[in-house]
Formats: sequence, C-alpha cells, structure tokens
Amino acid sequence: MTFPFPVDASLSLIEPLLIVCGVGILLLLLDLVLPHGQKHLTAWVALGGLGWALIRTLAQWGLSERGYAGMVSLDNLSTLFNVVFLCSTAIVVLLSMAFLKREEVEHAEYHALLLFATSGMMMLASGLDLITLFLGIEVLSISLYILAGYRRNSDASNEAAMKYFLLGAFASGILLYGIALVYGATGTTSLHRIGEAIAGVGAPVPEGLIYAGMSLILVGLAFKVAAVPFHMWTPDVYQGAPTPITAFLSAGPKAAAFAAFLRVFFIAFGPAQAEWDMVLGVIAVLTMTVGNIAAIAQTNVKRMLAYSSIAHSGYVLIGLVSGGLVGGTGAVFYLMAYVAMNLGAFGIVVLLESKADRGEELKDYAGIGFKYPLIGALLSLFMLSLSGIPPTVGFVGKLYLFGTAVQTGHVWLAVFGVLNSAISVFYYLRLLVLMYMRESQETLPAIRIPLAMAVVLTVAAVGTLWPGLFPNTWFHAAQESVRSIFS
Amino acid sequence: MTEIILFSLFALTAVTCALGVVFHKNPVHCALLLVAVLLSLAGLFIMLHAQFIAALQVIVYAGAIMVLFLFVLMLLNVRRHEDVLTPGAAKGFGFLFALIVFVELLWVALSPGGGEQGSVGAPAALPQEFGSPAAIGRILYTTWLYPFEITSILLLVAVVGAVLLARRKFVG
Amino acid sequence: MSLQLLWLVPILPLLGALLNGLGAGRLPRKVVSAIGVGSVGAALVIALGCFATLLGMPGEERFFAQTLFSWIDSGDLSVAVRLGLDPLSAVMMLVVTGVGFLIHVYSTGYMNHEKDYGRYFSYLNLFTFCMLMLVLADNFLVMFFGWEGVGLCSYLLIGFWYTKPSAAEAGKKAFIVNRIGDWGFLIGIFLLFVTFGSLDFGRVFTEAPSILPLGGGMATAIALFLFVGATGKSAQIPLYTWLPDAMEGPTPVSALIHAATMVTAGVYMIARCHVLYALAPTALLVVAVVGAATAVYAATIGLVQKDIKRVLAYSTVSQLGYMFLAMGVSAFAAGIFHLMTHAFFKALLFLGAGSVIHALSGEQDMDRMGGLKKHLPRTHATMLIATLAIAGIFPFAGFFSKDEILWKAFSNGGPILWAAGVIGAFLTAFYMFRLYFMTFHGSERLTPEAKGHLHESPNSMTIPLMLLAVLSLIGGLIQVPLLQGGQRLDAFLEPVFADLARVGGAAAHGAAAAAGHGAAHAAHDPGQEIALMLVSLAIALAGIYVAHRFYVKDPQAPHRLAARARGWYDLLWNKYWVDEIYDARIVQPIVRLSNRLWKDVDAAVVDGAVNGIGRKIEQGAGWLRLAQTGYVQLYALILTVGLVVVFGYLALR
Amino acid sequence: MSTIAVPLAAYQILAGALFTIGVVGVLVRRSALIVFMSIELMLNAVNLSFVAFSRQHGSMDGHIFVFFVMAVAAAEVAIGLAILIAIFRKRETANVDDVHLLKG
Repeated sequence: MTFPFPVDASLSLIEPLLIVCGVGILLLLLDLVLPHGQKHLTAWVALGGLGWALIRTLAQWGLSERGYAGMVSLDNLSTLFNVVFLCSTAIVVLLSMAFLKREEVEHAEYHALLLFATSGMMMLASGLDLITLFLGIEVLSISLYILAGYRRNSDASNEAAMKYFLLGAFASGILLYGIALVYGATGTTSLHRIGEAIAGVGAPVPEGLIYAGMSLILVGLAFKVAAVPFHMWTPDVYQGAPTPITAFLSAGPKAAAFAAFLRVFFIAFGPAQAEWDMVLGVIAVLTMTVGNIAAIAQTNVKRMLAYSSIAHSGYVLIGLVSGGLVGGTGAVFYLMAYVAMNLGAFGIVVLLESKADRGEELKDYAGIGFKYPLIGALLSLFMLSLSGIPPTVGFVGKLYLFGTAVQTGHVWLAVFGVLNSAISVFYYLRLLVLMYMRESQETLPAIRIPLAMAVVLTVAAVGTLWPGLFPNTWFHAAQESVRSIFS
Repeated sequence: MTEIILFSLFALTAVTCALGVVFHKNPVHCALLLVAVLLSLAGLFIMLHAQFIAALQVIVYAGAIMVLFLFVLMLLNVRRHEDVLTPGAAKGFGFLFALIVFVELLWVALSPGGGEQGSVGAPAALPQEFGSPAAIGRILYTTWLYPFEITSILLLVAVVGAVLLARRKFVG
Repeated sequence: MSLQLLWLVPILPLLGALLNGLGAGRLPRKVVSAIGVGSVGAALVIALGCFATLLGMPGEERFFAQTLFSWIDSGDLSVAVRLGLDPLSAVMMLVVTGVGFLIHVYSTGYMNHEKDYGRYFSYLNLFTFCMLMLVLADNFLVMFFGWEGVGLCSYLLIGFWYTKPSAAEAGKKAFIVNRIGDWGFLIGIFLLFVTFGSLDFGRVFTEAPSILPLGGGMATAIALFLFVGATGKSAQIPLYTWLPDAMEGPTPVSALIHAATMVTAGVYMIARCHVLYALAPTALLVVAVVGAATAVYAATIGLVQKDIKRVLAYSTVSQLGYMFLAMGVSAFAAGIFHLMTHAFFKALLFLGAGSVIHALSGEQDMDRMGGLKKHLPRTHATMLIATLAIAGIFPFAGFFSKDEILWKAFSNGGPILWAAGVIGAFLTAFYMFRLYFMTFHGSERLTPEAKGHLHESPNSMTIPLMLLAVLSLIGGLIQVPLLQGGQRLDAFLEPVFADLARVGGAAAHGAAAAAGHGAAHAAHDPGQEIALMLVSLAIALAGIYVAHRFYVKDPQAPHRLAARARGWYDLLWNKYWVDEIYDARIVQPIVRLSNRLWKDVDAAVVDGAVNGIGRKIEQGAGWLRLAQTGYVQLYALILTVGLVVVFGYLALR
Repeated sequence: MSTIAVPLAAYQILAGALFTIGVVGVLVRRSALIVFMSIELMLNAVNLSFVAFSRQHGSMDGHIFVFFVMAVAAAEVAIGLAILIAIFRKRETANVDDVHLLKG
C-alpha cells in the first residue's frame, strides 16, 4: 500500500524548531547520565542548542515558503520572531545560572522546559492555522505553568503556578470555543481561507457565528498578551514566579502571543478590521492606562514591572489597531525594543535579589546607585528606555508607534499613548530617585557580577542604546517581516 | 423520530449531570457525574457519525482522564464538610455573567445567519467512510501531520512537568 | 572658518561629558575642570568662527545644513540627524556656548568644595550638548531629542544634591511637569508628520502656507499643541510651578539652565515655527495672552519672596512671559532679542546671587543679608548693572529689548497687552531693586557664622561676572531703535523671518485682527515710539524710587504705619508722610495681593492642581489594587465580564 | 439516516449550555478539583460543537480537532493535578480561594 505522504512536509522548513525540540529531549536524556552536582552543565548544552538554532534561523532570513498542508509558514515574520525567541531564551538561560545555584534547584528539566517553551513560541510565530496556533499556545503555556511553579518549596511560586494554570486553562477553553465557531462558520481553520471567506470569496458565511468566534478568539489571545481586562493573572504570576522565569514570561511568550495576534487579526480577520478596530482600540487604551496607573502604587519591583509589561502590551496593541504594513511594523519594532530593555531590567532585578525573595522591594533599591555605579547606570538606562526617553530604543519605538496611529487616523490612540507614557515616567523615575537620592537603610554588600550576567547586561544595554541611535536595521527587519505576511 | 428521542435523552442527561458536577457536594460524585456527561456526549458523537471519536471519548476521557481525577481525589482525601461554593458577592455575579454568556451564545445560535441550517447550508452528504478510524487516520497522518507531531511534544512536556512538580523531593 | 566644522560644536561638549562621566571620581579636579571648561570653550571658538563665516556671506545665503547620519529611514518616515545653521540658530548657538562657557568657568570656583566635582561637570557638559542639539536641529525629531535631553539633564542637576529630600523632589517635579508639556509637543509633531509627511524644517515651513489654510483648524491645533510643549519647558502658566522649585539645584545650574538657556527653548521653538503660528492667529493670541498674564502674575509673586534665588526664579518666569508676549504679537525678532539680553543679565544676576550665597556660606534669605556693598565690591557693581538692565534703564541691554517688545505689543497687539507689559515693568523694577537694596544696602543682618568668613569670591567667579556685566551693559546696542542702520539684529535675523511675507502679511496683522484692534500700526511712527519709551522708562524709574524709599531710606516705614494715628501735627511734620501714603495705598495692597497670589493661587490652585492630578492618579492606583484581591475566581469573573462585553459588541449588533 | 431530524442549532445550544455550566463551575466552586472538572466540561462542549460542525460541513477536520483537544485536555489535567498536589503538600488545602498570598 502506498502511503500518500504530503509532499510539502519538508524538514528544513521547521529546522530551528526541530533543533530546539531535539536539544530539549537530549537534555532530558543527559539528566540520566550526569552525576549529581554536574547538572548545571545542562545550561551550556541548552545554550549550544539555542546558538545552533539561531545560526540556522539567521540563514533562513529572506526565505518564504509554506508547508505541511499550508499550516506552517516560513517567512520573515517567523524568522524574525524566532531570532527574538532564541535570543531571549538564551538570555534567560544565562540569567538563571546564578539563581539556580543560589536556590539549589539545578535540574536538567528546567532547561528542557525552557527549550520546549521556546519551541511553542516558534509554533506560534509560524502557524497559519488556528489549530496549529492553539497547540503552540498549549505547548508554550503548559511549559510556563510548570516553570512558574518551579520553586516547589515556595508558597508564592506554587500560588503563581496555580493561578496561571487555572486562568490559562479557562482562557484556552474560551479560545477553543472561538475556533470551533469560526470553523463552523467557514468550514476551515486555515487563516488564509478564513480571510477569504470573510472577504466574501465564495459562498456567504454566517456573520453572527464569525463575529462570535472572533470575539472569543480575541479574548483568548488578549489573555495571553495580558491586555486589560484579561490581565488579572499577570501581577500575581510575575511576582510569584522565580525571577528568571518572570523575565522569560515578560519577553518571549509575550512576543509570541503578539505574533499570533498579528497573524490572526491581519490575515484571518483582516478583511473585517472595521469591526474589531474599535474594540481593540478601547482595549489598548484600557491596557495602557490600567497598567501604568496600577504600577504607581506598587512597592514590589517584580510587581511593578508586571504592570509595566501590561502597559507595554497596550502600546503594542496600538500598532495592531493601526493595522497594515505601518502598524504591524510599529508593533513588531516595539516588541523587539521592549524585549531588549525589559530583559535588561529583569537582569538587574535578578542580580540584586538574594535568597528567599529578599531584595525585591522598592526600598531595597535605596542608595544602590552610589554603591554600584555600573549597575545603577544600567538600570537607569533601562528605566529611561522603558519610559521612552531619547536616545533609547524605547523612544524610537514609541515615536514610530504613535506616529503610525496618527497616520492611520487613530489620533485618539496616540493622545492616550503619549499621555500614558507621561504617567509612566512617574514610577520609572521613582526607582531612579530611590537609587540615587536616598541613602540605603543597611550597609550593602559588595556584588560581583558573574560573567553570564555581564553578558546579559551588555547585550541588553547594547540592544537598548544602539537601535535608539541607529534604528534602521531593526526597522527594516520589522518592516520586511510584516511585509512578508501580506505577500 | 428515534433520533430526536435519542438526542433529547442524551442532551438531558448531559445537562443534568453537568449541573450535578458543578453543584454536588461530594467530589467523588462530581467525578462520576462528569463520567456520565462524557458518556452521553459519546452517544451524541455516534449520532453525528463520529464513531472513532466516540470510542476515543470513552477510552481516553472517561477511561484515562477520569481515573486520574479519581486517583488524585483519593490521594488528597479532601475533607467533605466545607462550603461548596465560594463565599461573598462574587458568587452572585458569577451566576449573573455566566447567564449572560449563555444568552449571548443562544442568541448567536438562533439568530438568522447563525446556527440555522439554511444559512450555514444544508448538511453535506457524507462519504462512505465518514468518521471511521481509517479515514481519520488517513488525514491525521497526512494533512494534520504537523499538529499531530506537536501533540507529542505537548504530552512529553506534560509528563516531565507532572513528574517535576508532583514528586516528593528533588533528587540531589 | 569652514562651516563644515559645525558638527564639532555639539560634539565637543558630548565628548567632555563622556570623559568626565567615565572618569568620575578618578580624575583629579584640575583635569576635570580642563575637560569641562575646555570642551565648551573650544565649542565657543568654533561657534564664533562659524558665526563670522556666516556674517561674511550674503544675507540671503546664510543657510547651512550638515547631515551627520541617517537616523530613521523606514520608507514613510525618514529622519536624518542633521544640523542647520541660519541666523536664528546662530544667535542661539552663541548664547548657549558663550553664556555656557562663562558659567562653566564660574563653576570651577563655585563648586570647588564639591565632592562630586566630576559628575557635576559631566552633567553640565551633557546639558550643553543637548541644548546645542536642540538649537541646531534641522528637523523636529532631532529638536525633540535635544528637548528631552535638556529636561533630563535639568532633572539630574536640580537633584544634584540628592541628599536633600527637597532637591530630589524638586528634580522629580521638574521632570514630570516637563513631560506633561512634552506630550503636547509630541502630538504636535505627529500632526505635522501626518500633514506634511516629513519633519524637516525646510519642507514643513516651505510647504505650510500652501498646505494649511490661514486660520484653519489643523494649523491652530498644531500651533497650540506645540505651545503646550513650550509652556512646559519655558515655565508659563499653568506649567511654571517647577521652575521656582528648581532653585534647589546649584546656583550656576540655575543660571545656565533655569535662566539663560533651557527655559528659553520654548521661545526659540515658537520663533522657529513662526510660519505655523502666522497661519494660526488664534494660537498667536493665546500665546500673547498667556505670555502677558505670566509676565504680570509671576512679577507680582516675586514681590514678597525672601529667598534671593526664588525672587530671581519668579523674575525669570515673568521675563519669559515677555518673550512669549513678543512671539504672540508676531515680534519674533524682538522676542529673540530679549531672549539674548535676558540670558546676559539673568545669568549675571544668578551668578551674582551665587557669589553672595557663596560669600555667606550658603545663606539665601535676604532678611539675613544687607550692607554687603563694601564686602563684595565686584559682585555689587556687576549686580547693580544687571539690576539696571533687567529694570529696563537706558542704556542697559534690557532697556532696548524690553522697549521693543512693549512697542510691538502696543502697535501689533493693542493697549491692553501693552498695559500688562508696563505693569510688569513697574513691578520688575520694584522687586529687583528691592532685592538689590536688601542685599547690598542697609544694615548688616548677617548671622554670626556667615559674618565669620565673609569674603569676595575668587577670580574664577568674578571674571565671568564682569564679562557678563559688559554684555549686559552694551548687549542692547546691537539693536538701537530709531537709528538708521541701528537695527543690526533685526537685519541679521531678517532672512529667517522673511518667509512671513508669504503668509500674506497675516503675521503682522493676525494677532491684532484677532484681538479686535483692526488698525494695526504697521507704519513706523517714531513719535509714538519715543513716547512709549519715555512712559516705560518713567515707570521703571518710579519702581526704583519706591523700592529705594522703602528699603533704603526708611526700612522702618511699614512698622511706623501703626503709629499713623498720632495726629495731624505729627503727620504734617513727618517728612515721610508721602511714603506712608504710598505705602498704605500702593505698596501694601500690592504686597497683600502678591502674598495672596503666592499663597493661594500659586501654592494652592496651580501647584495644587498639578499635585492633585498626581494624587488622583495615585488614588486610582489604590482602587486598582483593591480589585487585585488575590482571589483567582474574581480574576476569572472579571475576564468573563470582559468576554461578555466584547462578545456583545462584536457579535450582537 | 440521510435526513437529519435534529438540527445543527440544537447541538449548538446544547454545546453552549454545557460551556456555560462549565463557566459557572469555574466561577463559583471552591474546590480546585471541581474547577478542573468544570474546565473539562467547557472543553467537551467545544468538542461537541466541533463534531456537530464537522457533520454539517461533511469534513472530518472537526474530528481531528477533537482528537487534539483530548490530547490537550490530558496534558492540562496532568499538570493541573500536579500543581494541586504540590500545593496540597505544603498548605493542606485543595480550595482555590485559600490561595491568595499574592495580591495588590
């Protein structure tokens, strides 16, 4: 019997994904061979795998192919996002080294799960089918539930895992129901064919079902990007999760969810933009405002950064609402900027905290600007970038994003965006004031920056400053990536 | 006619038992009621020519997943004498908004252009093999190969995670 | 000197900032001073060279642009980091580098005892760099970069003495209030981009008259949004509250940033965008009214301040008001003229005040000064010149610039704006001489410790004072009214403002027409100008006279007011009878009003509103915290509510 | 059975009802185990919907989706129960509203 194997199942299409999954499985096997006390070596294996995948990904830039019955797309969007995922995961692996050692939880599973989560993100960024996207979300989310609860002996970590899981599963159910309704209305789950159906190619489709499905899918995705009012899990999970995982959560998975958001709403629901434009715009404004205002009242740094990350989701949403090539470019550029500066900020948080969640309160930052001038300067850089002060990448990103909003006739969004970034200065600046303008309550111990952390901070600082001064490379990358989904 | 009777029977069982799952005090009974829901859904699946899925429903869901539930129930030995529902006003709002969700779903299902046959189109004529394991296998391993492989990663992650979180002590 | 060297002007201070910043705490003081002062000095030399080259060119060709690199180039948005030199930016460049250089020199003396000497000079150089980027920018984005940069440096320098909580708070307030203004500027920039598809000055200003209809909504919106930015940076009503608080910083910083340069950025920006404003007469009227109101309002508050730097701070707000008044009546060149002379004498006043404070070991309360004339001869002499200049006494610099504004306010804006300006002039003369007399004349009311090491400041401080005094003395002469060929600054700036003609003469008449004074005195009327000049001179002299009466001749007058009931005989024979009438009928009401404005309006209403918004936001944050109860099912419920709303909006229409 | 006596809408309403009951369970039950079961109810409602639409369209894609949903459900249940066990070991509770250290 001949087996009708699909001709377009080419492995090179998903090569980085295969490498990441393969190395993840390899790590699980290594765990069996490595003696106790040597488990930290798995971090280097993971890094090697990520580096290899990164090299193969970079080689894919410019390629445009589809495969697996049109479910997987290799285009510049997926390639660019894969680079972001791989880099951010590598940074998190480096960030985690000191943490895992300090908390005495060095396990191969940790790195394997990071890699599996990364593979989930890659599925999200390359998926052209609602089902593929859904499964990608699940691979990613389930890895994250586990990682959030990784410190089993901490009540906060357990609680974070529980809340994340409960709400995540609930949101998944809603998302899935949305997919079912869209399938019911159009008979397909392929993004392109849904788009054609909505645009009126072929038989007319029942609108009620389509919009019902669209709203449920919107809620499911909005949950993943932590948009208000679907954000409630974020502060608790970010605060409770181990800090390197919080950094991880705020970077790659958020970017991945936005990649999916971009594909679903530009390709599948693009023809109906007039319908969702307003909803998403209002959500964007709510997200920025609630995120920024709530951040002001926080006393815990991780929680403050959680709200800050909510606010930044709001900014990115502005790009999605603006739509088209310019809006998409703004959103993608801002995501890259956000990942760089946010990972830098979390790097400092990881560096400064000590065992048993100490050093996470804002007051613990008093006076560190003088005690550790380099750390102070770097944190200042990341905070200034997050609040959008030139010449950092945060400024260029916001400028472009708000500019596209005005350009596409969403002046009100730009007004809210600019106002919000004025509000946000308040809490970012407070950290600087604390660092430089208050004396520390206790004598601060000397801190040695480990090599891995030095690499992380350097990369993040360069990623924050360089594209702020010379944004063209990033712009072109973002623009080409968004262009590739329209072709 | 038989179809309508069968449908009503299964639907009634499913809804009643589902309500039981949500409101019954004893968690073990809840689990058993959930099994009943799953089984009546399996009946509906057969009516919809999804024999293979119906079989999976019984084997995977009612068999494997529910056994896991019961196992954990026994393991934790949860106390019985406690409030079933969450205290406070949140409960009332929970009912209210769930009700609105239902009304909205109902609206969509019944609205013109919604679930009515005419607008979605008359049900298609079914091929001979519709719903059979062979037919499902054929598309599962060709068209849906990629998602199928993803599920293998998914289950691997779940296994690793479950062991990691639930084992008594970290080794080492 | 070749104009190709222009890029060195901003880059040199940046290099200085980097060297001092990276070497902070390691370099010896001498090296720090050499780098800090040397970099700005070199920038000044090159700036002078460029200026000379520019002067050597024919008037119409005095435009030069230099592209450093392409910053953003993404198809639809393309921005290059480009420097532009024209007469307007050349004047600003000279003011920034010139005054900046003197203040750097002064700082080597003033900050000599400071622990963080290197950090200070690093910030100061960085500020100079950002300010130069702001004035030399050739497009709105680079300008915005400088705009935000000076705000940031201002914040760093105000909070320089971070150990004082008030300094830290003041720094934060300055930054946040500035950011409120910046949102207006940014929105303005976006609207410009949408309208013109470009942010280059050249393109925007050339195309503006053909794209934007005169008085149209878009032109007005752009102009007003830009003005919101200007009010933040230039401390105009209602966003001025940060400037008095900014006096917490070191005094040279107050002189450089909060008097001479950064606060004038808003004025410069409006002068730069004069074409846009000419197209929006309503916006011009708003600028004029806000400027005039600020000029009077801040002067009134200045009457009762005891802290010498706070008097100068409110005075700065008031003088900036004059500049905006000039902008508002389309007297752009006059505004820039006043900006320049103000930079000289206000920097001098601050540095002189700094010298006094330095001599008294940090004392800032004028009640504990007095009689310093003989102890600080150089400071006294230079301060006197500056005070005369700001009071507008002939032939000091302030006389010419202020009179030009007043005359233009009268001829282009009408008598009400002019009257406001004259009242402001009277008040200015009064409170400035009050400051002068309280500090240098009368009895010595010093604290013992201040008296202990009372000394004239070192040369590094007094020489800049003297140079600035010379500038305050003769700086006005580049623009002598009524004299054939006397208006050299006007002539120099003329090519910049020539394009106003293309707006169809609307610029000259716009404000007047909008103000309801259709008969604009476009024609030059020398008799009227002289009359106005004499009036304002008389008013200023009156202010000085009153101040002299009350703070020198009879410092006890207010106390003796209580003794007025002693009867006719006493009163008739009392040679200060006139003074008392003055006092009771004029001075005391004004002082009471001033106190009320300061305590009730300034502190309670304006400051209260700014702080109140902050408090409301914090309150909102508190409510949001309440929702985040930690109960996961509440989170699920809120998610469901969101679902219901989104579903209802999308699917049930 | 060439003619269908039971209309698609009936299946959809049933699916909606089961979904809603699941939502109610998530919102009001204290016991984490029952909340998990309620989520299973929601997923099953989706499955019913998929199969009904599949029948309607005459394509077996919906069946495949159900297959995937079952895999996802299995994975979720495994992880959820593992988290529950971890919490139960530390705090002796299986009620979701007892877990609220993190807030504000």
